[in-house]
Amino acid sequence: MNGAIETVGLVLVIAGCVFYAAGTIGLLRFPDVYSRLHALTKADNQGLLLVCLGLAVLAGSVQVAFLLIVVWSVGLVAAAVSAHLIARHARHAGEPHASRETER
Amino acid sequence: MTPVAIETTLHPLPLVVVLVSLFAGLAIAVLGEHQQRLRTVLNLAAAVVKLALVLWIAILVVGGSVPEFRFALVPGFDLVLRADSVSVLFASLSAALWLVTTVYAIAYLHRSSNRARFFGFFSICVTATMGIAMAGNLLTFFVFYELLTLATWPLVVHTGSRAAVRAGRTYLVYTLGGSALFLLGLIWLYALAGPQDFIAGGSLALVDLDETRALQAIFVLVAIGMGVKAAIVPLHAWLPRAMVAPAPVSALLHAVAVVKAGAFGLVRLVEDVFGASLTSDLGLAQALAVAASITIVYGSIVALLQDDLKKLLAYSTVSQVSYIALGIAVGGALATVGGMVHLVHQGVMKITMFFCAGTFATLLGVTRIDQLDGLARRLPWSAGAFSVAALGMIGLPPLAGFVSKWYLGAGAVATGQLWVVGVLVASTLLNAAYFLPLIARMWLRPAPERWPGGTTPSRLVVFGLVAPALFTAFCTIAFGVLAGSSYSPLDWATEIVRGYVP
Amino acid sequence: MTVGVVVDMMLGLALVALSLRVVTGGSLFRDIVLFILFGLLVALSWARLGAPDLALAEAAIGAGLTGALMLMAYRSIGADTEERPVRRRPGVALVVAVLTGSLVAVIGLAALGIERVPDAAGDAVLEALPGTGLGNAVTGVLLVFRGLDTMLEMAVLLVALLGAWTVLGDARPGRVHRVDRRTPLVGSLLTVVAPITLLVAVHLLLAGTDAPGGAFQACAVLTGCGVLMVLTGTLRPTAVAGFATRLLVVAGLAAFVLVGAGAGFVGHAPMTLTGTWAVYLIETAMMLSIALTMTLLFARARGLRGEGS
Amino acid sequence: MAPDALAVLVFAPLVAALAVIVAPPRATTALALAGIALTAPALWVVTAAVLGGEVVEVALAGAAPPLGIAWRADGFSLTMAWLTFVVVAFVSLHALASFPSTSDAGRRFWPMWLILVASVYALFLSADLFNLYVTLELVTLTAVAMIAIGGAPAAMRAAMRYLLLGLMASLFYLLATALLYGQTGTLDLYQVGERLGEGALATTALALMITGLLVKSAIVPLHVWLPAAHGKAPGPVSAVLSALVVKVTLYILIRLWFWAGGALDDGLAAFVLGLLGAVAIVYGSIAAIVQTRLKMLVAYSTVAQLGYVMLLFPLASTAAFRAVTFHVLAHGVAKAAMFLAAANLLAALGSDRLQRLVGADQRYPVNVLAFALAGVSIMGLPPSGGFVAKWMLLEAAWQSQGWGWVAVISAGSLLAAVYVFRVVALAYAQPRPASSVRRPGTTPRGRFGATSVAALALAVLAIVLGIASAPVLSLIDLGLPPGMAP
Amino acid sequence: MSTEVVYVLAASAVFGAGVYGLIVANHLMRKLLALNVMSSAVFVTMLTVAGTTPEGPDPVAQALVLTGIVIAVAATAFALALLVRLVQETGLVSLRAKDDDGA
Repeated sequence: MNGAIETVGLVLVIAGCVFYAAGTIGLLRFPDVYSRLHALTKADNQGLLLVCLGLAVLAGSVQVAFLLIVVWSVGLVAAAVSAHLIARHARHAGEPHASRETER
Repeated sequence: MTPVAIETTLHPLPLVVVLVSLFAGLAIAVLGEHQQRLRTVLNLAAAVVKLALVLWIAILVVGGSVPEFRFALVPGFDLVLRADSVSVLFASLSAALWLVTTVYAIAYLHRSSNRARFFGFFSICVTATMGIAMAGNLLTFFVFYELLTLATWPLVVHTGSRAAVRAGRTYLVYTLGGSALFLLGLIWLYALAGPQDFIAGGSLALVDLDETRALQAIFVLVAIGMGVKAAIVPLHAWLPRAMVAPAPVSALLHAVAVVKAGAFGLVRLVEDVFGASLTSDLGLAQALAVAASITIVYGSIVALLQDDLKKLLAYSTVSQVSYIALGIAVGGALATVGGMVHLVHQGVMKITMFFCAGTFATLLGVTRIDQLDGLARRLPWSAGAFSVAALGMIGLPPLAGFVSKWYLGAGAVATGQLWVVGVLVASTLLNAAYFLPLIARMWLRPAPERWPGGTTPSRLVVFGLVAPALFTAFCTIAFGVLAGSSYSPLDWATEIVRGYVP
Repeated sequence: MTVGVVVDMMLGLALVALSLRVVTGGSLFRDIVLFILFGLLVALSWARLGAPDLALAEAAIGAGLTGALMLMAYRSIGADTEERPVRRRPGVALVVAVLTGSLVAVIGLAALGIERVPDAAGDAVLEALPGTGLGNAVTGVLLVFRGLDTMLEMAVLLVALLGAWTVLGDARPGRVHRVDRRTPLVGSLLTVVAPITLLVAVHLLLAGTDAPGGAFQACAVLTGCGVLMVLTGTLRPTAVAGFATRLLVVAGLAAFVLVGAGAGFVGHAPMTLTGTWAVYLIETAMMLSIALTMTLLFARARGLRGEGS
Repeated sequence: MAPDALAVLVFAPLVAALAVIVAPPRATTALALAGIALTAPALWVVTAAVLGGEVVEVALAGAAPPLGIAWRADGFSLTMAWLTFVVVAFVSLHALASFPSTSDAGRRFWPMWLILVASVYALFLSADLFNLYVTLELVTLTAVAMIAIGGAPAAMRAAMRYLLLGLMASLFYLLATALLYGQTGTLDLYQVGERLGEGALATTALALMITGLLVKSAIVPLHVWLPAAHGKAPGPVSAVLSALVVKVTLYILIRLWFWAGGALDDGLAAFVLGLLGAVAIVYGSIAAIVQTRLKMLVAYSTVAQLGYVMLLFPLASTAAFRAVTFHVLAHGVAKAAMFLAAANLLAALGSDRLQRLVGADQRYPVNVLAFALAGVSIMGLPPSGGFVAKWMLLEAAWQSQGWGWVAVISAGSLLAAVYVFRVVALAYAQPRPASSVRRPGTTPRGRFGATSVAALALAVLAIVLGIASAPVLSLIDLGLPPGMAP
Repeated sequence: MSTEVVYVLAASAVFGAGVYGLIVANHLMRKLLALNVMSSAVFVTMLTVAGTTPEGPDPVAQALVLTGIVIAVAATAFALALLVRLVQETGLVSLRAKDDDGA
């Protein structure tokens, strides 16, 4: 039983790490601000969720699980607001869209 | 004879006599430039009070007591103010001449600027001199010696002209350099022998030291410190340059305070610290005698070459003050008496000449020797005073200078140092060679149509300029004629020397 | 070599690499951001070293607040003042740096090898802690055993603020580049976050007596809220330090002085905290003072004004 | 009674600072003066107790070291505390006029001034390595902020340089504190001394700490920040920087070396420190001589005078300790007077270029006199505090046969004479007619304004110290390092 | 190799880097960054060399570091304020330029 729960937890954490890695690669490789933000926020939020879930499973305590949910939701809010502001600022500053340029 | 520590009595008088002029000086500085009348009153009152206090001390000393005041300056090292007979000799000289010089200075500077500062430092200068006179050990001596440097510097640069500032710089280079060596010698001495008070016959004789080299080095260090102010060749160069200062300052420097303090210090060093016999045993007396002789001759020769009156007087001082050093260096009762008494005699004679030189410059604009022609017709009293002092310097009997030279010569003969007599003769001839022409010009040549310049101040001012010179010229005569009476400078010096030389 | 040590090594290498980059890099802006990252990694190191109190403080103050201040200052001096490259011949500096670095390494390592002194201050604290009624040893040291340090530390903060006010001169408060609050996200963020931070701050403050946390951590959270409100324009910097501002700024130090000096009057040694009330009084006052001071320093202002007024 | 008085020393100025911040400006003067004045009776009580043979000590919060921090007053710390009081009292008098409490500058000045006073007292009472760090930071930050008070770019640059070097030095100090704590498990300086033992480890840690302290004390060649910082600061700030702020680190250095520095007990380190001092004396004096601005000249003079303190380490005798402590005292008083006088002249003449001083004595005799009197002490000429210090130092050097030190001390005072008299000579010189025209922007103050009185009073005190040295020295004797007998 | 050893080594390297940066950097803000990096290194050293008690790292060292962090940020904040004003007044971000000699 214990072993099974642990396995589940570990799998979740590792999965989360994969999402993180994907997000980071996206951050490094994508051509413009907007798509980078896209990769970062979406993938990282997913990654954070999975890591939190995995840790909650591993911890086996309701209180810790609750706290981890709080961590995730705060992270979510922060990511959403900052991504929004960065994108907004970029648009006002006239940051170019890579895709449109390639289309031309 | 083994010197013995002196019985002293605790007494505030030595401190008070020092502080009188200090407070006067501070008060004058605080009063400011415009309180002229009050300043004059304060100046004269302080001078009179000081003279009275010195007389009081003299009476105590004659009565056989040695008033003393001491407190710890640095723990283990006392500041000692003590009035023994040597102190009284010097103190009474400077107290009396201060009064005279104050009168003269008030008249001389009646229209100058910065008088509050001048008279303030003038008083502090006398404070320092009094402290030097009353110093009961070498540390105390050093403290007041430095104070003297500090207080005279503003007087030297008083006019604020370029030349004055330059002269002030030269003065500082010499005096501060000398005092740095003095301080080292002092530290060394105390490290070797512990703190010591002055003792007639030499405080070092009380401790048994087998440190010939060290003692010689200490003596040289301290003597250089003294020698700077005493203007012993080759440490004399500041003195002629300091002639840019106002005449009363020159009078003070040459006759009362600075040069005299240096010479007095040599007396203390030889007689009260090392003792005549130790000084002589260490071979230092001979060295000092040679240095003094060279100075005497050199000063006279250079004086001969001057055409500026004050410069001539300055080099004459270089020469004359070394008589004092010569006297104590030759040793023996007679020569020492000669040296000691010259301390006073040179003072009154030289101050007379400076007073007169200042008067000549103020009233007639005469500063050079070739302008002196016929001056006696215009200013007979001043010219007379000047001539008396000059003749005294030459050593014409029965004037004061003769007494000094006589004792010096007799002392040299008594101790078998005949070459000293040669020095005295040479010096006398040279003195005559540069002073007699001045006298001849003043009295024998016709007066010029117009005098080079000068002002015509009020009669009171003229009186203030002339009277001091007449008084000191009178002293020149009196000290010579009355040398044999009791309480004359000679008598006093003889008393002192009884303590020094058995 | 355990997994933990491997993590430590990676962390250590990252710290070194980041620090090198921060001190020599070419783009100041990027290096400030990297410095914040550096601070976060230091916070992780604290956690690895078993010091959660420090991890919290480092993350919030060392990385967050310092970084925010740096970025703010960077904005004010303008990007056009980008530096010239570093000095051309850094040879001497390199030698000095390597020397000091290895010196620290040698002494540090040697110090690690030293047997722990039996009555080291740390052990004495653990022994004396029950007598204070506090459960958190760090809080015990800060408030009780070494209260003087903390009091003077409050004075340092106060001086930093007074100093900043001084160099500000008559200049108007720094123009804060405000975020537009009309966007839906920012507005709701404020309404949600502000109360939460307050709650968290109070929690940290109260928890600090027995568990990790305390006035410093609480104030950091509160400062974060203050910075947010300044950035969004909810609070506006003013050029005048009003009475309330001045009172609040000195409150922390004043509480300490009151209690510390007051102890002398009632027969205790100075700096003795005579009851739990004193602990709470001091901690609350400190939290408010530090938070306000930091927010003011961030805004380079003498005072703050609500948006409406 | 006496232990409580220790608390008054720190708390009185601190409370006054807080009150000044909160209260309206018109109350500032009264509050500030009260805060400073209250420390006098407290100092008196503590001094009486110490002279009675007590070591006044209080464990704060009842937690004695190593658990907590103790305040402790012996003759050494009390001597420094008295210096603090005297300098602060007179400089405050000056500041009342130069930083009126209702002006902008005054409102900024007074709270920091009071905090500085409190932290300096706290520093002298403390022997806890970390607490010393905190007080040092406090002192540095207040000092830097007060340098910048005027707002002149030059002052701000100086402040910035001072701040950067000061923070770096603090970090060196803190690092060493960390290492020492790791080794000894205590932060109390005396306990560190007992437990540290010898060995390369201890030596290196102490060397790090000393390096930091030397930077903050501006010992050549680590002095680069000082001249501009002291020279460009407002008058009262310069005065207190030179008189006190550089001395606090030297105080810590001496405490560390003689009370906890067993590990440093080899001649080489001491010799190196002494050598730095010698270089400082010569270099600082020469640099002062070639300055063209009055305040910079005075600042370089500080660089030189700090060198004398370093001679304590190679000489390491009772006589040297007394001499150096007395020197710190005498220099503090004299230098404060000098800076105040210089500041007054600057304010009156509109510039402190030396050439502008020509003829200054006729218009500002009190300030020139104050400068000259303070100069007497700086030169070490009698009768002055500086002379007593020089005398004792020379004696100590002579006893230990350190002829080199003797030469440096003597040369130092001669060089000092050069720069002091250079200034006074200019002030006494007669202006040439062309330059005697009064330039605009010069507003001569009254001869006896508060600013002049403060300068003159300190200068007179510097002289009086030379005559009344005995009581001071008996206090110093009650704070001799272990192993030194009076 | 223990955790402590790793952190002591890392901290010494970081300290060295900070010293280097402080000396060579021109930009005042980078000097401040270097100082902050140095102080972090000092804090890590402080905690690690202080050793551990049964209940975790030495509480006194923790308290000292906490105090140190706050002091560091206070000093940095003040330094930044000074820096900003200096740049406003002179337009220079370094101290290298020749000292102007204004009265």
